[in-house]
Amino acid sequence: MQGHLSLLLVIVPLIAAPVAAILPRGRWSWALALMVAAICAILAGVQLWAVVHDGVISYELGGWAPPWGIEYRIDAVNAMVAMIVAGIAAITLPYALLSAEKEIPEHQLPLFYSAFLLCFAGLLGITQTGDIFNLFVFLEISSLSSYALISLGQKRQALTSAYQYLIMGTLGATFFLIGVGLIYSQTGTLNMMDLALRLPEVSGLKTVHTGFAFIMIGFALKLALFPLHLWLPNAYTYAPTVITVFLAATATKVALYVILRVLFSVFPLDFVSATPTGDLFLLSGMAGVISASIYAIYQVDVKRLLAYSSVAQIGYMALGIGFASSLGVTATIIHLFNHALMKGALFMAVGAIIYRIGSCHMDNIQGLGRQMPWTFGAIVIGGLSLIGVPGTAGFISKWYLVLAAMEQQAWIVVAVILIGSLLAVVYIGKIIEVLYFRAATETHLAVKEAPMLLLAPTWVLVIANIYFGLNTELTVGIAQRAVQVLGVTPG
Amino acid sequence: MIDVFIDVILLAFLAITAVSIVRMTNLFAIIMLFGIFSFLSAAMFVVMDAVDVAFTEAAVGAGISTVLMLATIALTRDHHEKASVSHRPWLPLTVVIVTGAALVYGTLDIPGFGDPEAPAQMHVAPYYIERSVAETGVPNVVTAVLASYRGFDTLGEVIVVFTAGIAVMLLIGGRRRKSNAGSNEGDENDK
Amino acid sequence: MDFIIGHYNYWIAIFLMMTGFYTVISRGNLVKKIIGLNIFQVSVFLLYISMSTVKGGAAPIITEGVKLYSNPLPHVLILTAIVVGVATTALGLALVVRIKEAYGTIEEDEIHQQDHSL
Amino acid sequence: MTNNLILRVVSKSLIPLIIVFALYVQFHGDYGPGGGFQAGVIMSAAIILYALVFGLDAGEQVIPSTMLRILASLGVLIYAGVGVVTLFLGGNYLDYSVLGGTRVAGQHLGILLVELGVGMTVFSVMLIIFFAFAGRGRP
Repeated sequence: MQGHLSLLLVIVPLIAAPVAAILPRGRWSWALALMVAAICAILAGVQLWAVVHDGVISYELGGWAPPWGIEYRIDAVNAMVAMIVAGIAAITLPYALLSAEKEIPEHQLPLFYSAFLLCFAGLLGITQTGDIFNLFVFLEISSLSSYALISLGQKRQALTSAYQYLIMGTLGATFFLIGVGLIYSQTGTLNMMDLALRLPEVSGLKTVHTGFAFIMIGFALKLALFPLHLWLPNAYTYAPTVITVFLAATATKVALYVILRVLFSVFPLDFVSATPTGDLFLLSGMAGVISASIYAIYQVDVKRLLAYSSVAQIGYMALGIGFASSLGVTATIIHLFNHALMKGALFMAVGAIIYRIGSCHMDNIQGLGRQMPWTFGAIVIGGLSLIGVPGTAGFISKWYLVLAAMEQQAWIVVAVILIGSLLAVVYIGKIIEVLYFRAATETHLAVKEAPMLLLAPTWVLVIANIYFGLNTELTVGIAQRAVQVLGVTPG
Repeated sequence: MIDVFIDVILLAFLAITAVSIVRMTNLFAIIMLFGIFSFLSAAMFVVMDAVDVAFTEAAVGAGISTVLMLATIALTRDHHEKASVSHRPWLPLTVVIVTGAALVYGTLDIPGFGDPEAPAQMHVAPYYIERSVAETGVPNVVTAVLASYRGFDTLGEVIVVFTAGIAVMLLIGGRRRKSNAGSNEGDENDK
Repeated sequence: MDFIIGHYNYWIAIFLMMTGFYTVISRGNLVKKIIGLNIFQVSVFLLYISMSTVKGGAAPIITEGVKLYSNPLPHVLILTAIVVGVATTALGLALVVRIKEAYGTIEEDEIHQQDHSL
Repeated sequence: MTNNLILRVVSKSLIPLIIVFALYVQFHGDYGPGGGFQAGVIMSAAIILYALVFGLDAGEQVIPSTMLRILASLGVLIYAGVGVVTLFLGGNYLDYSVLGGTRVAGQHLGILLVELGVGMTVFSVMLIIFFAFAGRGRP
């Protein structure tokens, strides 16, 4: 029975997408999408509960036993990621109604929600599957739909950003495909559990090494890991607001999940530790945290600023992977969850400003904080969480990350984390300064607070930021559980 | 022996076509060459006993993709690639050489071409060949695997096609040019 | 010599992949980049199908009296990948058409110039 | 192009042949190369040929664009729906064995149906894409 639930999590949005495309009105498609997201959030919650209590769920698609058929295999790691994706979708969609109606022409809305559902289904399909080629197929579903969604942004740069992302994303996916092919040529299987069984015998072969490298590079591109992040700032800046919120909170998380899964569950531990993978992640993480944070400081468009900050945050997650210790990966998984909360809240709040004045350029938003106190409050709390102030979710991730670094006596990394946080103080401070301490232009004195339908979802995430900053039992518990099933440490 | 001969010749043609595509600047000619490239690879697939793949590649690569490319240059009216100023060849060349070297390194341990004892041929695949007729009643093993054993992948594939349809409709479909262009590019002028 | 014959297919496939890859990352014309991407992908298909070939094997359609077949699994994977490829191409080209309408050019340099002079 | 008599006559006689070939590929995929995907592409080629020779408007009259959109969705729904039916019949998702009296009969029926879904979606999406590209150039 639980298997069927895990399946429905992917199938429900997949079936709803073509229906949404042929509905005559945008609002009908929206209602359908909202309903689907709510159902999926419930299903994902039940699935997470079931996995934590009863252990791994395995489901044979088509009734064929793996490795001959495709298997859905859910443990604490992907159950948690699926929960993030479905939860964020369910929170984003109420927000989407007004925001999308403002930014997308009415006649395109049914297709827009159809593409949204496809992207959603694709991301869920990636997390649920236990078959590495099936993962590729769902990766492409989510990628293609996100290229289309990004291109719908209002400025013409949205088109070029979508094109750039399409090229980079397809190169990444093709690299992944090459890697899978090389691994297949030495193991004869595509099922991840089966690969984990068969790879130790062949792990000395050059083919396997190359295949591993290609899979990693492919997903590093999708993850926007420094220095392969070039597509991300443009895509996040010019996409319609709702899409930025959704992708920032989910797409990179799913890519990170795949990296964790391949690194720790599929390939044998001694194989990975014999390669320089850990060091590369550390280097890329450190460089990403510092340079992207500095870039963020110099941005004049708030959306773009937050996009660079996302690159920096991905750097923190890379650091945790780089340690390859239980504590490090725990920190990565906690941050994966918390970052979805904070970036979701921040992009939503910025979206509320865009909803009111049509821009989030620093010159245009001066003094708006006083006109829009609730939106401003959301930015402040989200920003504090991003910096990592105690009492917010961001603090928990940074705390575990610092612990992991100290355990390895990697003092440079500790310093990088602290510098990164200081830089975050600067760029968040810059937004707050412009929003609150500068005088509003006369045209902006009439700007009203954002509508309830935008504020409510934003504040759900803001409160989640505080809740998970105070009550760490849930996140840390699940993360530790996830690290166990990933098999980060031997035994 | 004749197999090897055809194989070598076809691959050589493929290489020549690919290099010409890189070097040429006339987009129309490039697209035609791409059609040829696609047909040659379809022929390669036939030589390597992948008839279904060859059929699809000929219909899709040489057919649909080429037609779409031609339609695009007809719409954009740009038939010539301009010489690039900002693109220096050295960085891309280095990236490509490193990537290619890594791949060649990876093939050093791969079993030789056509080796029936290769690991890829040993584990999952024989099951399909031995059991597909008994279990699905379909003699074309590719169809059996595609539609049944890995039927969920194929569902995903149909969704990918559907997604492309949605995406193209969103970008250039539905209304005529006037209403479409107005809603999107209009905002740019406000700035 | 056997080693070279046994790996000739792979190496040419890799060479083709790299010409495609090079076209994507070195050229500024948006249509040509898409063509490069297509060459890259088709060559990956060649790599997969080369892996599936069995010397003396027949196409995997079960027939009386035939014992040896080539491996059907990579064929299935590549069928899916071809479809994914054409979907990506269609989307990419649609984007190119829109970019031309918005910028009046499909050369990367000229697009950059226009965006920066704003 | 629309005034060329030879072209009109040749294509008029070719189009039915292409459609028959598409149907052959669709339903013979169990035994020879081919299947829903290839059939869909070939079938759409017949309509594309018609539109090229007799004009885009004539082509769009054969199958209006709303119809194409519905067909594309329907194809996906048929495929995914077969899976849902197998769920209700007590099997796993897309386990066609439960569809028929015997395991093989069920598999046969299931494969036939999903290939139909594939063909339908591929056919209509290819046309959607073609009409979108071709229609964009119209004044």
